[in-house]
Amino acid sequence: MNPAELARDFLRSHDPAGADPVEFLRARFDAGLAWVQFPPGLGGLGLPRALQPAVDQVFADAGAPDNNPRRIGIGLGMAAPTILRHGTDEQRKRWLRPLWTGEEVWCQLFSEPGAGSDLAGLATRAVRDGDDWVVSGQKVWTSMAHEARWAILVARTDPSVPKHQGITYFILDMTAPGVDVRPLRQITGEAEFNEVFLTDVRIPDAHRLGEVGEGWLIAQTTLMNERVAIGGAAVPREGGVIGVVADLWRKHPELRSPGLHDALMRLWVDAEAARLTGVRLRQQLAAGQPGPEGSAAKLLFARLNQEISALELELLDEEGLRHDEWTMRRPTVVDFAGRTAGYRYLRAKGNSIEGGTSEILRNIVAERVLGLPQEQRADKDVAWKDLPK
Amino acid sequence: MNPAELARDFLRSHDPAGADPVEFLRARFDAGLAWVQFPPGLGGLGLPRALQPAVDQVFADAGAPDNNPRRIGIGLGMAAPTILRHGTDEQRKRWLRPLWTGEEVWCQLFSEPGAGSDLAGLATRAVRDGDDWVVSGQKVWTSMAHEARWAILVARTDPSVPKHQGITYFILDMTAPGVDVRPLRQITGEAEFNEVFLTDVRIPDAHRLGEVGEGWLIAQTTLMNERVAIGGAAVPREGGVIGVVADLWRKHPELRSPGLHDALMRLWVDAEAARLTGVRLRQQLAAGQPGPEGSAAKLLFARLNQEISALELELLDEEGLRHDEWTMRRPTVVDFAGRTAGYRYLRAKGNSIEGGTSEILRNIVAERVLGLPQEQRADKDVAWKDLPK
Amino acid sequence: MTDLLYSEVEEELRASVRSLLDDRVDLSRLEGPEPVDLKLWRTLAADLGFAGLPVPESAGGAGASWRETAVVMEELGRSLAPVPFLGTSVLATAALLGTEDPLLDALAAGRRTATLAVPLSATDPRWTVTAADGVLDGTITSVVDAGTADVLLVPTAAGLFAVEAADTVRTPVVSFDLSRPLTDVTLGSAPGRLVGDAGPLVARALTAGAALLASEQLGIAEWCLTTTVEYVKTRRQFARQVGSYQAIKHRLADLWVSVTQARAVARYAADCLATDDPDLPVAASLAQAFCSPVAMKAAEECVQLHGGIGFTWEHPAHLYLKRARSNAASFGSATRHRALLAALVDLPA
Amino acid sequence: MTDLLYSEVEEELRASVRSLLDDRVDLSRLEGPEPVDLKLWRTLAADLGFAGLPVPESAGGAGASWRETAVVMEELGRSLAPVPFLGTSVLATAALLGTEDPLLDALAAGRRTATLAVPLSATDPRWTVTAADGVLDGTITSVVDAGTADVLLVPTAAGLFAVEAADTVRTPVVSFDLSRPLTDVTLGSAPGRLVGDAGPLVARALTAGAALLASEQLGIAEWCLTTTVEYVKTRRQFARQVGSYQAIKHRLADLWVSVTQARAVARYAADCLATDDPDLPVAASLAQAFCSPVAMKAAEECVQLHGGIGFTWEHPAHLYLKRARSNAASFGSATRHRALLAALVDLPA
Repeated sequence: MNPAELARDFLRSHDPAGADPVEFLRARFDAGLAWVQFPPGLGGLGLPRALQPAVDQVFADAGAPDNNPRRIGIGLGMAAPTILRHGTDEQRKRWLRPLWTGEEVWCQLFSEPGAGSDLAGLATRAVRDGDDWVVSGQKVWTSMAHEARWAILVARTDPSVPKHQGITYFILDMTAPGVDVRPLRQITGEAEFNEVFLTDVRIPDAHRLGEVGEGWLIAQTTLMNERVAIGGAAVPREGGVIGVVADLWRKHPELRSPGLHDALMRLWVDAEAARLTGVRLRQQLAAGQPGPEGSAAKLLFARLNQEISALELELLDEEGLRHDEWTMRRPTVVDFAGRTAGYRYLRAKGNSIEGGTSEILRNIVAERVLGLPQEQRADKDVAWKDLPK
Repeated sequence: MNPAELARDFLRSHDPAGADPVEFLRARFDAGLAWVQFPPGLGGLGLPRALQPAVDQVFADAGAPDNNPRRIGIGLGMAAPTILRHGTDEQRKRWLRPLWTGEEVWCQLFSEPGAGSDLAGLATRAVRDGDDWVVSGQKVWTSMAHEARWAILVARTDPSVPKHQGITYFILDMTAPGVDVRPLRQITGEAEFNEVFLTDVRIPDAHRLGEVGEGWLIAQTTLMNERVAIGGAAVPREGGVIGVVADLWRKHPELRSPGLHDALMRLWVDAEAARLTGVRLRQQLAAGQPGPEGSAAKLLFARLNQEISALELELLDEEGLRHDEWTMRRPTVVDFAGRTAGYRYLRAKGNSIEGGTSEILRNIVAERVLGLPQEQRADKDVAWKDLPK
Repeated sequence: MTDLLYSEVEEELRASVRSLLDDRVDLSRLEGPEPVDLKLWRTLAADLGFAGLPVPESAGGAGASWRETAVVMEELGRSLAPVPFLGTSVLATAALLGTEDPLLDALAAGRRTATLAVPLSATDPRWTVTAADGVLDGTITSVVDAGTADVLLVPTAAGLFAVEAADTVRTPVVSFDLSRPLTDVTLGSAPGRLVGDAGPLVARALTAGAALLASEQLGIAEWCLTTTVEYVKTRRQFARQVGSYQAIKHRLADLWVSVTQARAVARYAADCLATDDPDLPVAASLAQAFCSPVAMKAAEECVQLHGGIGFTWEHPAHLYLKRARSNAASFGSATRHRALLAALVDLPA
Repeated sequence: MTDLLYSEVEEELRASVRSLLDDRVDLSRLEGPEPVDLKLWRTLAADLGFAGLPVPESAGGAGASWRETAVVMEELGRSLAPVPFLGTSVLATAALLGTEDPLLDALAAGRRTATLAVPLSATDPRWTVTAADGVLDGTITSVVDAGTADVLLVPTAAGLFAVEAADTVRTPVVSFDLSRPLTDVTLGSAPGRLVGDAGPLVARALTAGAALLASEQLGIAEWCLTTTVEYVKTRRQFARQVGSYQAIKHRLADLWVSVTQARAVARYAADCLATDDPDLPVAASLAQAFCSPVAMKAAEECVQLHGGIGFTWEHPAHLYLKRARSNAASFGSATRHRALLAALVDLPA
């Protein structure tokens, strides 16, 4: 039986109307209809990833409760594939179900003030103490930290070896003593992100993911999934910001001009080309793991979001000189196509920074896809503690 | 008396009508009205460069013979300022007058197959033998070599020191035995450039410019003047290729479309901005020597020529699918705005390669103007002979 | 040929303005109750005498020219100083210059301030206010510097009127550019004093605005470029200065080339305005069409190349981005000015 | 959803075409007396049976689809093989498919060749030839593959006629793209055989041409990218591989991203053509609007990053540049296709 039929079967025994949403989602997870490409017992059926959209459609058509995927995007897109690939059976069992149902929100503690593009230069220290690790340091650019129950965290466990080798990957309980989350206000006026200060926070060794010193390798799984998640979402034609501008154009003939028309059509063409590229990428990935090709999708997504939202603001003429508000807010859901044109324009500036800057992604494409020589580096064979800071 | 008045004076005693052009030009040179910024006795009056255009205008208005500046551009733009700055009195006396009058055409023997952007990596050897130097090697990308009487040449005189230190600057007699000029056909089908093979060519030491080992430094004078010459010519509004496209647009309403119109106006704006930039640059340079700022003009010139000629071809629609001829020709005058649209499009591709690639010019701007760190290099402190080839 | 360089006098003027602004501009006030710094304005306008640079000494001004005004605009762009220079010293002054209106003297001396009551996005004179017997009714949206102005110059079909701002209802707007507050102005039978024929006076003011805003965009672009170059020289990633990476170097080199062009174009517009050159309409539209994209590009590169910190509210880059973007919609977008240019240089669509 | 990948059959087809072309294409013939390689064409068309890929086996074809034809176009772009595939296997075949015209069988078997007698730049059916009682008069300029064609399909208001090429006057044109000869065709009372209504048949052929030329542009872009990447890995300047400079790396990365997009777009157009998808007009215009700029960019980067050698006639880069540029004007420029798209997706000017 194909999984869409299984979903219809499931709905016959689980009436979505009036069901407790969490109970319903737990049951769906246990039926293997959460993410069919995951193994049985962990929300899936071990089937190709390509079969999932049909399942989601069945549930959506039935008006079933969903897990608010935007709110738990970091858990779904980054933590889950990493835990699946590198976690123990116990860790998978513990974390994947409440992650998927949305009962537990996740955040990501990777970037630091001194380690942005150069993530492997991170300075947050984790020192072994009995069955625990004691962690201290500062993380930035952390979305959802103020809502999160758990974090994926990379920290330095051995400063005496070259920087890529001394990093270990942990799962951090965000409610643990010593975790201090402070809002970090962005260009949009909102504090979507946070700074997270860690002061002698204790993490049980059982919450370590993978081996000590393997953190950099494991982080690659997270990052490649992040880039596909950011750039590769399945959208229909005119999905995303291009649809917003196209609608504005259709509804407001008074804003049109010939020069803007060609600019609009250029972006429409680019957006549709990027969309088809995403479709093709997902067809390629249907069976396998994301590789460096996901970087292309994220590069395109950032550039298009920026150019399209700039055109939208120009199109709005006088209205583009005004804004709704600059109050500092704490959003819990990020919607690149939401709110006002001014917000979209500003928020899009982050798309080429978050999840790997466009510069780093171009390096990745050049080196890993095209096989061009790596940048000359002075930091590869030196102990991290001896690097100039 | 200002030099324009001197020119009018000169014309009263030298009737341009019916005069022997060479005699007329020699007399003009001797009157200091060739290039007023040059010293008296060398064709000038030691006056600001900014006064020259008015002088040229007086002669043009009188229908006086000119020196066909396009044909002798390399002499005027590159050899002359270098000889003036680095030559002995005797050298200046010998070469500047026939250079300016056009009696002697000059070419430039700098680039080599293995030393393009990396000019200082050149391999042409010059070995001292009595009062002569014996030179062997291969030069490329040499325009006008088949017409030239003299060449400016850089050659390696000491392979045992780092590459920038072992180069010496010479004046080469193109009629000397061992000079073999072979046409090098370009993308346009023409052989505007040449390969020049030098086999045991003897150059008298008296034809060395500057000290032994100073060649790289002296070549900078040539190159900076070359870039100003390429990018910085004084043109009226719609001078150059933008004027060609604008005229085409005006004369052929049937070729117009709204999308092309905005593209045309963008390029018109860019071209006019570049033109004003050139005007401002010349106002800055009126007294001094060209610096790295000339690189900006050349960068702009290359990009604009390429974009504008591409637009012209697109505008021509079906006509742009056809060409006039691909016969190999040997032009003696290069006119970036001449011949057909297809020729202009193809010839413009060379503008970002000749006289320093756009990549090298960006490096120069970044390092010398903005003060950003130099590229990491493995070739600075190593003897040239020990470098990997 | 037009002089596109800065004279010694202009360089001295720049030095004194920059030294004042370096000392006194405090961008933290932008979210406070009084974003506009009227104390700084008094120093600049009255004490240093920069309110009426192009106004003849006979009319109470400094007897300089729009070229010097353009230099002040560059410095205001560079500092984002929240002062009403654009409204009073550019728009209102340009509208009144040559009218012999008594208000000009008060503006030039910095005793009073005014602005032109049109939407900041306007490219040509349009009327949304009616006048009957010197009594004005109607609304004008998105007026620059109206919040602190003493007098509003209100265009109507019956002429340009001077209206005491206190006689109008002024509603602050949340502007996209925090450092340049906008105001919606409603006139409910406010009394006005006729200044002259609105069409030519407003057109002149808008042309002056367009021509000089290019200098402000130049100042913004220069700040962004300089700040970014300094940052990439100090910031290290992978044990190397970020500014040592060639892709970054080439982008900054390209940006420097663009800024170099913007300087020539902005100078040309200022000079044409100062000399009332017949090429002024071309120069002003060229300036708007060219300098706005450069300023936006510079601000965008500034945010991007500062990485995470450039995306935060705590770094000033975002204020420059917002100013550059709003300027790009002020007195007409680049696209609109390209269309205007097409008509001026006989390249019809 | 449309399948945008290459099937195993398609990859096998590609391998056999590439192996043939790697062996046999000799671009030095382009300046010789017979630029078109009819011997190579016979191998490709008749021996390997690739002349009539989308033609049903019942009509003498291979019974494959336009998807496979698109793969051949990619390889022809990659090699610039001088064979009349575009004229006979795309344009003429698309015009005749479904007409049950007997010529189709001969074309599909590679026994004869034909082309559509329209200017290569055409985007919609227009008539410059008149027909009266089956006798045709008039001139058509810039016809692709007409120099070697046996039959010309000539559109007139009275219908599409098959005309023996030998009955016409064919004047070779110096084409900008040396590897794709064009011909001016004059019909002086040449006899024609009516094939069908010209409007829909020509429109179908031009749509097929536009949809499939995108695959040729993709092949060109891939060759240019691959060749350039290889070159910058071996060429050294300043004692470093040119490909180790970050500015070069980033440009090639951006180009790779564009080529990746072009592949998805070209595949989409080929699939829509193969399945007669209602989205075909959008897919074809999108393909032309997107893939041509990518191919031109790739060829331009190929010339530039090869430096001096890339600017010479002895390196093949210039041929790819000329083909990419001419393709960009074939069946409508990117600008024109953006305008067509605007109407198709309800975004009026």
